[in-house]
Amino acid sequence: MAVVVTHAADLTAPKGQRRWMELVMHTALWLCAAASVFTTVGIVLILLVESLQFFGDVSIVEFLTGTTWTPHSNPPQFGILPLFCGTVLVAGGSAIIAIPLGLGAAIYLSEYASPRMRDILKPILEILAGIPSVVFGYLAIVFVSPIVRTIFPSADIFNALNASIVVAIMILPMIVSLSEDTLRSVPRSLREGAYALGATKLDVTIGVILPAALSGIMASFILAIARAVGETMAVALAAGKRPQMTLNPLDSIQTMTAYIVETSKGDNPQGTLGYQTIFAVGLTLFLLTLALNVLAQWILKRMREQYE
Amino acid sequence: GCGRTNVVSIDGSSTVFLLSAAIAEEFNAVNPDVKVVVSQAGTGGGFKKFAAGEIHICDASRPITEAEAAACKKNGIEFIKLEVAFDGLAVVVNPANDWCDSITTEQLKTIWRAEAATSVMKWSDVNPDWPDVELELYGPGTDSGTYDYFTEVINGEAKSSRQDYSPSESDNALVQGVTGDKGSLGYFGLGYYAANTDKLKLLPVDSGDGPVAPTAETVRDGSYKPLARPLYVYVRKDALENPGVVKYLRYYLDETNKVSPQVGYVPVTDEIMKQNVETLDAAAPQAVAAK
Amino acid sequence: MSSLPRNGRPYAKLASQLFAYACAACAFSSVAILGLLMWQMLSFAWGWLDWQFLTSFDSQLSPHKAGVKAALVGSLYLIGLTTLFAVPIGVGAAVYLEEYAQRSRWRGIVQTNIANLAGVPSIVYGILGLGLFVRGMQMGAGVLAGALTLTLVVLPIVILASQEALRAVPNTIRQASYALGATRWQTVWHQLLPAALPGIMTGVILALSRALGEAAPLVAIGAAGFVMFTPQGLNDSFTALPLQIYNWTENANDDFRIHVAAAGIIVLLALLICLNATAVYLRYRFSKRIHW
Amino acid sequence: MMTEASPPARNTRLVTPRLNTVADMRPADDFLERPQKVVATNVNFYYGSHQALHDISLRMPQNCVTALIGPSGCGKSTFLRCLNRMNDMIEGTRVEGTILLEDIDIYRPRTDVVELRKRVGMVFQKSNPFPKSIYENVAYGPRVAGVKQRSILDGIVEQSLRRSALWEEVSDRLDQSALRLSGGQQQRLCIARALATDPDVLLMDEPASALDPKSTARIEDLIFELKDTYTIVIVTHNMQQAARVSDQTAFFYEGRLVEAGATTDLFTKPRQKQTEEYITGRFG
Amino acid sequence: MMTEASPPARNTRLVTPRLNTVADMRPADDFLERPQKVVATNVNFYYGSHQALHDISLRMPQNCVTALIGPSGCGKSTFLRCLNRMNDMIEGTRVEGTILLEDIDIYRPRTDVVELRKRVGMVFQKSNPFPKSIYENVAYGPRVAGVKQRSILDGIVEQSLRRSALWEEVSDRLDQSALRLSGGQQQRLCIARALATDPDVLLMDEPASALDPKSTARIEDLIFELKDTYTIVIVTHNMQQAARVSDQTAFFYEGRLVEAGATTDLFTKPRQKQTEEYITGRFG
Ligand SMILES: Nc1ncnc2c1ncn2[C@@H]1O[C@H](COP(=O)(O)OP(=O)(O)OP(=O)(O)O)[C@@H](O)[C@H]1O
Ligand SMILES: Nc1ncnc2c1ncn2[C@@H]1O[C@H](COP(=O)(O)OP(=O)(O)OP(=O)(O)O)[C@@H](O)[C@H]1O
Ligand SMILES: [Mg+2]
Ligand SMILES: [Mg+2]
Ligand SMILES: O=P([O-])([O-])[O-]
Repeated sequence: MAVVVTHAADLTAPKGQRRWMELVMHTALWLCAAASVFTTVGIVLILLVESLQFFGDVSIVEFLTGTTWTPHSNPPQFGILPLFCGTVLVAGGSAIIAIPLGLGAAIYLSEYASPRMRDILKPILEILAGIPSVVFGYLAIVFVSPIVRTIFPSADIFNALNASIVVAIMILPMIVSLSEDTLRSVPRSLREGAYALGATKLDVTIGVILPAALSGIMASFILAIARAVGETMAVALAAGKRPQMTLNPLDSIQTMTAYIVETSKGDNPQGTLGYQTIFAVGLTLFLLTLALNVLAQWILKRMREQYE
Repeated sequence: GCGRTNVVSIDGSSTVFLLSAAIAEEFNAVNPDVKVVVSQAGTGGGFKKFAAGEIHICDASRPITEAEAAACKKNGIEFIKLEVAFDGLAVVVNPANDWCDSITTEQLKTIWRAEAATSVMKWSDVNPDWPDVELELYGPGTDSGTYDYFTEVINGEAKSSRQDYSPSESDNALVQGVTGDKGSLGYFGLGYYAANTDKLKLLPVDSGDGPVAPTAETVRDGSYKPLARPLYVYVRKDALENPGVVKYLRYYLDETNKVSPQVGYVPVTDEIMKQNVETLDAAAPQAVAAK
Repeated sequence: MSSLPRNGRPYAKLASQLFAYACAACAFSSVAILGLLMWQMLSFAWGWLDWQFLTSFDSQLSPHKAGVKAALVGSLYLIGLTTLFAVPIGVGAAVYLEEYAQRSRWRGIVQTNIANLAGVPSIVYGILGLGLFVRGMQMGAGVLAGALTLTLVVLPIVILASQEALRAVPNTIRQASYALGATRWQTVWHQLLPAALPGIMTGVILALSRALGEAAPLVAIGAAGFVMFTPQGLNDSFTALPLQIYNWTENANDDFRIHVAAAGIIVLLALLICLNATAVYLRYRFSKRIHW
Repeated sequence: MMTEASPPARNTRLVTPRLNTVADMRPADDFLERPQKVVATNVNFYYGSHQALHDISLRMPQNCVTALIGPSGCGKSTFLRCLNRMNDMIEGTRVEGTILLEDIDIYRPRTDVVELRKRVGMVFQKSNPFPKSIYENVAYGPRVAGVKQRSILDGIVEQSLRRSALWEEVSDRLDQSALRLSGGQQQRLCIARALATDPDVLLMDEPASALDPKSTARIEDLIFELKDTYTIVIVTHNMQQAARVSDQTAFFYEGRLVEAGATTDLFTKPRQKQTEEYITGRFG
Repeated sequence: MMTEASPPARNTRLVTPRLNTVADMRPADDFLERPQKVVATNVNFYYGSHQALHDISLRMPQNCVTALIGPSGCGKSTFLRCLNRMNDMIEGTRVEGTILLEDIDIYRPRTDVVELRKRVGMVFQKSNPFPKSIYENVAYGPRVAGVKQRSILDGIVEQSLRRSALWEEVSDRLDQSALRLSGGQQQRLCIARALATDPDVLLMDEPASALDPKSTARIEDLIFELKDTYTIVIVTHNMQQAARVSDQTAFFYEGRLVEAGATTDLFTKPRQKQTEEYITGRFG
């Protein structure tokens, strides 16, 4: 054989290009992975730096417990509870709508639907998941709001219910696909065991499959709620702009995300309290969603350990 | 991009933005080679950039303050001021409101000041002669220039206002809101009243000299007090060496009286317009020659 | 042991049947929603969506003059730049985590971190972009700052999808390559990336679809609302389709609010469909050759 | 280990003598004259286009243990699962022929599978307790059948666990998760669970194949005792097991029933060459 | 199937007589006196805390086939993978002892695993062609070693395919995907791929276990021919195969090397009882 491939007789690495290439690529790839850590550090730093200035002027207790949020009026008041309340109202409302619907759909897909039906329905859910938020905001105003106001004449034009409905549609695919995955991962033998005892499909689903898949399903709910909490454009368009402490879904409210959008649009020179509110609210939002995500992941991890 | 000669950069008031952008749009159709960038950082933000030399033109819904003028001077920035339109605010109630035919600025303050949030809930709280009807308030969002202006002249301090009203950036929603409820009261740009005269009842405002209804006339001559104000554009003098800027400004002055009503503002008088043209001609002699 | 009733629950079967219908109704509600949505959009956009709409800039004057040119071009710029940043970094990170990193604490931290980043609301990335790129690095709210911000939004998606695609490449391929004296990078470049390409591509396109539809981060960085030109340089102000749609939807004028916005939405959805169709096509083309 | 609590045999059932020695066994022809509980006639079964059973006819007499043997993939499980229509749950399957349970065609349209499965219980190869307490596992069947009173449920649970010879091991920890039992205990729990619905027929698909020899012996003893009350059909890979526990044996090969008959006959004088080869270990 | 194109044996290698009949074989002692290519001394190997190899010492002489046999899980593959440091890729593993390749300790820090693997080629149990063309599969090794010229690559590809006795079957479709070859062809392709980097030592981990008898025979012939040029270490489950193709055989049991020696000796007069039991099929 024509020996072209040269071998180092002593098995040491040849000097030169190849070694460099390895080193360069290793470093470059490490940097890529580190970029994700830098992102987190960046988020935390930026949010903290501006928020700390903010909390220099506004007491953190007032911020967390105040029930009036009027940062642009004179004198301004910085109690985040109304924004928090709005967020809870929209996220809670959408969860109330989307969870039963999503769980029902997941059960249908995993227990009832034929493979062909699944092949039709799953892409439709994927399409629904891919529709941008702003489109749902439009839908809420042009389509949902008039219907809501026909049913409840006392409803404001912009109200929390509008937003809850469209956000529910947005988180629906997430609930369905995550729940369906866990439902399908319940071993077939459990189903057969129950059917063999003369259980109806309802008995099997409610009594055996749901309890077995419970933690995965809970995790999917929490992830979906986290998503609803962070949902922005649809809520900014549909829910109104009035930060108030109310649990009436027909009222106009403002969420944390919508506040950030609204304030970003206006004139807020760097260094002003108005500019810093964006970061203070952003920090609260970040911590809230982070807590929900970590909780969901913890549940999922525990579930995986259980199955193994 | 300030350096390029075919670019005109404008920033400043969001109120004037509507006018400047509309004119820029028409201008763009006839002069596609000049790129006009219109932003809306607010009057204050605009003047900051203006003083720093970052933009050619600053839209303003109030005259420049002394501090801002001093900042310009420090940076060697000279400017001219053009008065391009008048903006009036309309105070409206539901057509079914048969007890209130005009309102005083004092009454407006009673209704809108921040402390009113806890005390003034009914029309009778404003004036004992008025009925015991729930007061429903509609107004622009806290980020708008209209809000700032109204709070400043009525409540005495910008952004000082009760917050338990229904705000909306969409004036249409305000119109709908006022239409929907017998006890409602709202304020917004005069232009929107003009488009909805049949659905709304306009209240003349009394600032001490008797009630005055807002019309093009009363807004222009200043008798509709204090809810009318002139709108300005400030132009850097050295920017007038840029032929694109001059072209745009000439076009602006030619068109503004036609466009103003379309975006809800009141045109300026011929006299003011003449003054504007003279100011511009004086500042941009080479442009006069070209003309 | 004869105590069992032969027919202890007379309605059990009926209940089961009803439950089945209820679940089916839940599932089909998604179809109904999608259908309704599409029909509604199309009927509102009908008559407004024409060539002129695609080739004109936005208008303050008349809804009939308004168009999506600036937004369309702006969106394409954003997507292009985002791809340029997000794909190398995202795939690189995935390669590092799957092929280079030892199973160490560091790797665990990075992995958990990425999973959490995927759940951070996009508006928070917008705030990061505002503080970091627009104000911090003095970039202004230009195309570059917008694309960098969107890069941060989609990076976790690209990384997670690429990791999954790399994991799907059989271990035997790695072993074969290393056994022939290939270095790590040679193995990655010649064997693993080509084999994982369809999966990576699907993930990338999913991420780009997300970037294409995001308005919140762009609003947060302060992207301009009214743009009468297409961006020429990286720091030029810009608008994008979702941003433009948002502005129209907030407009007081019904024609803008309902019809022009709907026409804009149809353009946006059409672009999304094109993107996803490309994904399906590419996936089909590339995966056809590989059967493990 | 029959306990005192076991109920009297139902009057609808013929009491047959226990056949626990080879000497007890009757020749095959005699065997078939006994009252039949389940009768399969000309059964064909298809997974989509793949025919897994060809023209199977087999009679399963009352209070007898019928063992199904044959090499892997020959269709034993498939046939067993036809008997309680468990195969209905697999999409694209089709059955031809008739299967009678006491003169009722279980595949006629009017048959309610839920009722059928209550009468034909099943125990699976791999134990599959629900992730619930021991008590809830056993009580599940009665519950879905509509029993609500706690005292009745308590009684059923105890009796079933006694019959499956598990009572003494678990009576003090009925609330514990069933997943914490050992493999053999789990399998006996599954048997108890099946008994709790009071079936007539008990199908067992390799119930002891995942178990150690001691647990296996336990289950075999159990089968022996249960057949006084139930008709049992059991699939097994293990010919010794078939010989030990069954009265009748059926040998399947490639989806066909090659030969069936009294267990002693089949193992001592198989009529078919294939049967002989299989039971002497020459293939499979 | 040695073709005319095959190059002369390299002068650095001793040419050993081919041992294809039992009569040719020399006794074990003589065997160990030949020049050694790979020498493992006191090798211990750990997967985390699990020790998979205990104190293995084995010499693999030049131009000989060494077969590693033993029951499943005894550590054959682990040992083989120590020889080209393939185990480095598994996290948490640890090696003790020395392995010399021509006097160089392959585990000393200065050793570059990439260079090592170019000199110690490997063929796996399940053929694992890259999802590329036949040509690209064989050219991959030379390419990553830096060969760029097409004409040289063409030469290497042809020679390697000829040596692995695949050339005639695929010469007219080198551009076709390797995945469309049959199992036996794929395995020979993998051998060609390993030969293309011109290694000194060839490690084969059950290279024929997934193949039909005909393909297996083919691979065995090939091994016989290749040992003129290479030093070969082969893991096999199949004792007949070990006896057929190898000069030296090493018997592993539970991570220990029980016995190693000339194949004829080991199979005809094993010194250890365990070895005897294993080769007579009494366990494993
Ligand atoms: N769900 C299914 N879909 C398609 N074919 C199936 C299915 N289940 C079983 N089969 C096929 O039907 C045939 C009979 O399978 P069955 O499970 O009845 O065999 P068995 O005798 O129980 O084998 P074992 O002893 O291995 O359990 C086999 O060829 C099998 O591959
Ligand atoms: N990656 C690994 N991690 C942990 N333990 C392993 C790993 N690979 C193998 N082992 C263990 O090391 C021991 C030896 O395994 P090895 O693969 O070398 O056996 P073998 O002789 O090749 O067996 P076979 O003939 O089945 O391939 C076994 O106990 C095995 O379980
Ligand atoms: Mg079976
Ligand atoms: Mg092995
Ligand atoms: O300066 P304004 O934007 O408030 O007009």
